Amino acid sequence: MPALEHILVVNAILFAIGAMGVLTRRNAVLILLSVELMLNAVSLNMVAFAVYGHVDFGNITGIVFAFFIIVIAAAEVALALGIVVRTFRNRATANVDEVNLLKW
Amino acid sequence: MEDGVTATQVVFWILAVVMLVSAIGVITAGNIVYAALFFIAALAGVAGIYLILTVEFIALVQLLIYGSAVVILILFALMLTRARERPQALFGRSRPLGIAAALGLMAALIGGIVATTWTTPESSSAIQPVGLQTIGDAIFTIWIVPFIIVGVLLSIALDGAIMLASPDEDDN
Amino acid sequence: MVLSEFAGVSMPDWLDAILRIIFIVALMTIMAFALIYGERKILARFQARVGPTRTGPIGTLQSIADALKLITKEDVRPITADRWAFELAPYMAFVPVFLVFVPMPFTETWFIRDLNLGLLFVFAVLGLNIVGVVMAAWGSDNKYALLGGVRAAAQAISYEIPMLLIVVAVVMVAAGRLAVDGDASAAGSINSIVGDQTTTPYILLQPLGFFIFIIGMLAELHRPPFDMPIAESEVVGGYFVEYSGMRWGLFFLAEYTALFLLVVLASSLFLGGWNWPFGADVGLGLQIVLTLVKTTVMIVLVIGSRALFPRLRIDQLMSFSWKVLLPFAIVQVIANGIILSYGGADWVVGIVSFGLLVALGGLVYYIMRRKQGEGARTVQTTPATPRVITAPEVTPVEAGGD
Amino acid sequence: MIWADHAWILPAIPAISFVVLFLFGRKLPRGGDFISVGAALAVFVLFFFVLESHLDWLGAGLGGIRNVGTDWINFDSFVVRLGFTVDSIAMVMVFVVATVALMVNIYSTNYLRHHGRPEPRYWWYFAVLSLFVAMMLTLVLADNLLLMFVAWEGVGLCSFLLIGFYYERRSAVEAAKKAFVTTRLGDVGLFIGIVLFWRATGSFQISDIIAAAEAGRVNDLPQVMGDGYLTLSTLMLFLGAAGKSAQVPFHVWLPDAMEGPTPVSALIHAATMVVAGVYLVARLLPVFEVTPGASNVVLAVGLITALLAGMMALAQNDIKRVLAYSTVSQLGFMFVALGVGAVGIAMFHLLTHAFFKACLFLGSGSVIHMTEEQDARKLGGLWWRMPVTASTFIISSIALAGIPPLSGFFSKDEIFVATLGGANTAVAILLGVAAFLSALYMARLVIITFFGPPKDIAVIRRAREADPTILIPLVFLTVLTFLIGFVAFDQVGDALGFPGGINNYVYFPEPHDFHFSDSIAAVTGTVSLLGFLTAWWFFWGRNSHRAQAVREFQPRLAAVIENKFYFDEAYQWGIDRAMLPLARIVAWFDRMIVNDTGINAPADATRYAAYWLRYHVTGRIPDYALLMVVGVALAGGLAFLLRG
Repeated sequence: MPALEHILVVNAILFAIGAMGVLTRRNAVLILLSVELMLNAVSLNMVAFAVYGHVDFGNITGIVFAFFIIVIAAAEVALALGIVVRTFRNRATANVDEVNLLKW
Repeated sequence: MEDGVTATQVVFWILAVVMLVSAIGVITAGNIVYAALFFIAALAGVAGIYLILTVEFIALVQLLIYGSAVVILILFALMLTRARERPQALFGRSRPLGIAAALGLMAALIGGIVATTWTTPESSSAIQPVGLQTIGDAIFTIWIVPFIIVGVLLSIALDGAIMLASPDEDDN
Repeated sequence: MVLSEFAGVSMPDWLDAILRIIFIVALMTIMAFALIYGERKILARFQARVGPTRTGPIGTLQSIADALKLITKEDVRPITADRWAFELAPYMAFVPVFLVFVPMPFTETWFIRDLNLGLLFVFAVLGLNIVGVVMAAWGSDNKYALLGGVRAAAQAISYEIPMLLIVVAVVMVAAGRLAVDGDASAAGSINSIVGDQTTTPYILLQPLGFFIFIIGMLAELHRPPFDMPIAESEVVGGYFVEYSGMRWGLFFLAEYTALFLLVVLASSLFLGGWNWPFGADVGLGLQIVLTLVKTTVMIVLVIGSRALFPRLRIDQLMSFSWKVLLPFAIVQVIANGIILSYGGADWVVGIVSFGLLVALGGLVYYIMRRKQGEGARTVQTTPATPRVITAPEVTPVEAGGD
Repeated sequence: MIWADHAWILPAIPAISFVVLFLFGRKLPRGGDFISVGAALAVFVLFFFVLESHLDWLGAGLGGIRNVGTDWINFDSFVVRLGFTVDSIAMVMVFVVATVALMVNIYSTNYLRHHGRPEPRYWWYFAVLSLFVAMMLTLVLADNLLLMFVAWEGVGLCSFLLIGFYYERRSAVEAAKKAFVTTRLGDVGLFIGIVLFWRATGSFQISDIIAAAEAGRVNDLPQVMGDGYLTLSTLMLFLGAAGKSAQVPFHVWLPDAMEGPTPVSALIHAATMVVAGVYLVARLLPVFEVTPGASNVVLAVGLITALLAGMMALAQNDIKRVLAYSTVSQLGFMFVALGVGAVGIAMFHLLTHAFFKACLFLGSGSVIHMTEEQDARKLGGLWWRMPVTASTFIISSIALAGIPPLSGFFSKDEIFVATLGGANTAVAILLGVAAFLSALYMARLVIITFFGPPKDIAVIRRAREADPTILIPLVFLTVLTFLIGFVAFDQVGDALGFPGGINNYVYFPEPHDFHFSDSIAAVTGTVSLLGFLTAWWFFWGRNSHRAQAVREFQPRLAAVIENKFYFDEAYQWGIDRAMLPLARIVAWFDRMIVNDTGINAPADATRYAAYWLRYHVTGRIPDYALLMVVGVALAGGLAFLLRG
């Protein structure tokens, strides 16, 4: 088994990569993908904690949470893509920086 | 197994590298479909790490839901928004800032992880695989209410997605 | 343990695994060739032809000839196609199908690995197959290919859900029965499920499940009457329209491999797999024969369906999945849950499932009757002017659509 | 059901009536006046149940004071009770309030109509009347000063609303404002007094404060000023009492308050609200008695008020204003009684005064209602046009003047007895002058209003006897005026259930027996008769040239009296020369320093900052996400650095 720190560091990098994607991309679908990367990093973290903590604490909550995260991610993707499609239909773009009505 | 590098660790690092490289591919690919394909690779890497962590269930759920359903949805969305026909810059204006911020985040996270003393089992062989039955028991006893709520949430979200994506009365 | 059982040799685990993989892949290839040959022959018989006869004795080498032709054929890639997606797609479609063979039990001990979550593994990995299809569809830069790919993806998602639910129902039954022996958690393993069917094949307990599984299987495999994604008269071959040579061959191989795979799965889940029906104990050698016999019978049925049924429309297919199969699958799961949690006997499960199957049949019959009625009325109200050129479009099927 | 344990019902009934009228009065038939009248009737009837159970306790020796109620606010160290005290003083007050309120309610149903058509805001009048009754009953029943203060302000509010009832008239608006502001001056003192007492004793309960004062604990606090603290607190309370009861120098609002409808004057500005000050001092008299000098202040203020108001009443020509100054003067009598420590006598005079003064006001209202004229100089010769009104008015005037055997005689006589018992002959003689003055101005008012030749033919033509709804309260109150004086006698008290007469009933703090002394009674009766005769000599018929001669004999003094000792002018001067310049400085400070610099400057700074900062709000989600990540990274880095 790899050490917990290693897994956590890998997850942190994955999370930061996801964040980077969210910040640098402008296409809504790509941003969604990056968000999914971040979610994956988080649930991987939870699973790692749960697995490593299982012996000492008998607690597998993290695994259940990872399960929930995956399920909710499915719902979120469905909704987000619905929004993207709708936005595209209304504004003929899927770029989030062209959707700028949220300002003064 | 006590010291040195075990086969599991080697596999882990291979998977981690694959995963991270794919993730970088997701955020740098010049083509949206490539990004989606890289995303699948990254997901496969994550699933592999789940396997290494002995939670096959989560790994398979990950593949089942992300690998097929989510990716298919994303590809659908790409096709519906005609990503290919309208080539355009995929990066926003604030790209350097975003990279810097994300790197700062990464530094903060890694610094925190490295600086923390983690309480882990003495030897890695002490880690027990978490059985499917354990997970099932947890989900259907302790977490039954969240489980039901998640189910309802999923139905509602899918209905909402259908409502969102379905054409208006006057669209045609 | 394949070889160790046959040869009495002990060997390290990894070598054992590799040998098993080689064995299965070899079996797969042979089965695929056999299937292609068999299909051509059987279809020919349905259509009052004789099929291939020239290559080899009664045309048995026809598949090998085809393979040779495909390998030697030029690998053409359209100039506008996306290179990576186009070239990787066949592998992406093919590899998952092969991976799925890992937990498939051909005999009591003859499998690559008996996974505890075998059924979940099958569906999780098989689902990846569709990614290859979509890659091919998109990468080809061809409208027909894209249409076919979208159809394939929609169809795959739609039919995976009722199938998965039915598998859940089967696992519930298996878990209930295995719990008597003390290990309900083994119900996710395909081999355990097969092992539980020594006396009672699950088709008796879950006839509705078998029906839905077969329907879903046909849809997953793009077999008639659910072959819209690859229908030549509609989308000119679908997502692999631009492929030629061995890449096309890989798609082809993947299709037939998947057919074999799902048939094995169906026979394992519902027909008792390697068991001799109703409890007779047979040796390992006979077990593989039993498996092959059962799969062959089902393959013949699947191929026959291609000759027997007309193709559905894509919207009919979707409606059928979401509005008929899915509700019935959910009802099946709930019914199983209720019966099993109150300790209902096996025959109760079987009768309830059979009742649901009858209800499903009745519903389908009712819907078809109604559609026909509507169509008939539409035809009657059509003005019988000979000059109306559009008259052929107002066929009963068209008018009764949706 | 022990009614006295449920005394909260008494204020609750008119309160409900108010809510109903306030919400639906406009839509109800007759403006919902029957609800107000019904509520007053219910209070009047229920009062006797409460009184009966109170007397039962007294007879059974269970003590005269019963506190009932619940905690209203409870912060452990700060407890306010929603509590009611049922004791003899409260019973006397409730009797006054219930009776007069009922009479005034009945009377108002006619008075607030012109030729059968209700005036505008008829429903609103009755709504506020109900609210007033509820507040007044709460005031008299409250067992703690804070609840009492709430009700105190409540009745002040009702007084304000009703004085300004005819707000189309500028004078009414001014009068309402004047009454409100003037009494507010006293109320500030009252509130300070309440807070001071709370600070010293930690309680708002009247019984606690009395007990603490008597035990000297008010002086025990190290940080307080000893006797000075107690004196200050007590005088602050008295300030409130003087403001409410229109004592000099706060008396100026009461005559102006006559701008309100006359029944309101009868109820609020004669019988009930203005005696709240007397009631407050009576309630807390033990505190005043242990406070050095406080009683003397009360005595002095009462005496000065009685004399000055009596003189002012002499020179007024408006019927209601005469009565108003008379009220002020009589309240001065009550304070004199309190000043010598005779609670029972003060309450007795309060009781008798309430009825005859209400009767006088309602009688004057009858005259005003029918003749539409309230200047006494234009009236005259009304007695044969309005016999019932005239006779009730005359009888009440005789009672006020203190001629036996009417009620005013008994109560006033007792005040003299108590004053002499307080061993201060000079005070008694000055009070005798005041009593002489009251007989004089009442006789003058009666003579020029009801007798003599008619001075205005249009007025006399309009004058007719009023409707029964006006006359019934008049007659009822006249009967009470006849009878109520006899409750001072032991035998009457025994028969009614409170042995020893009213002075014994109001035994708080210790019993005062009725010292009916023939000689003193003869003197006081003679003084009153003398007043009447003097009035006859100056004002009857053609004798009025004598009054004119007096006026011309000392024109300066006459002018001073006619101008009410220039109180209003002095106040106006003070306001113009002192208050307004000060107010201008404060206003400037408020506007420039507090408002512009303290409040607007930060707001402007924020606005200008926002004007420039808004450009970072691009509306583009990626920018927000970027800021979010930067924030998280910074927070994480900071946390990492801080933990070392």
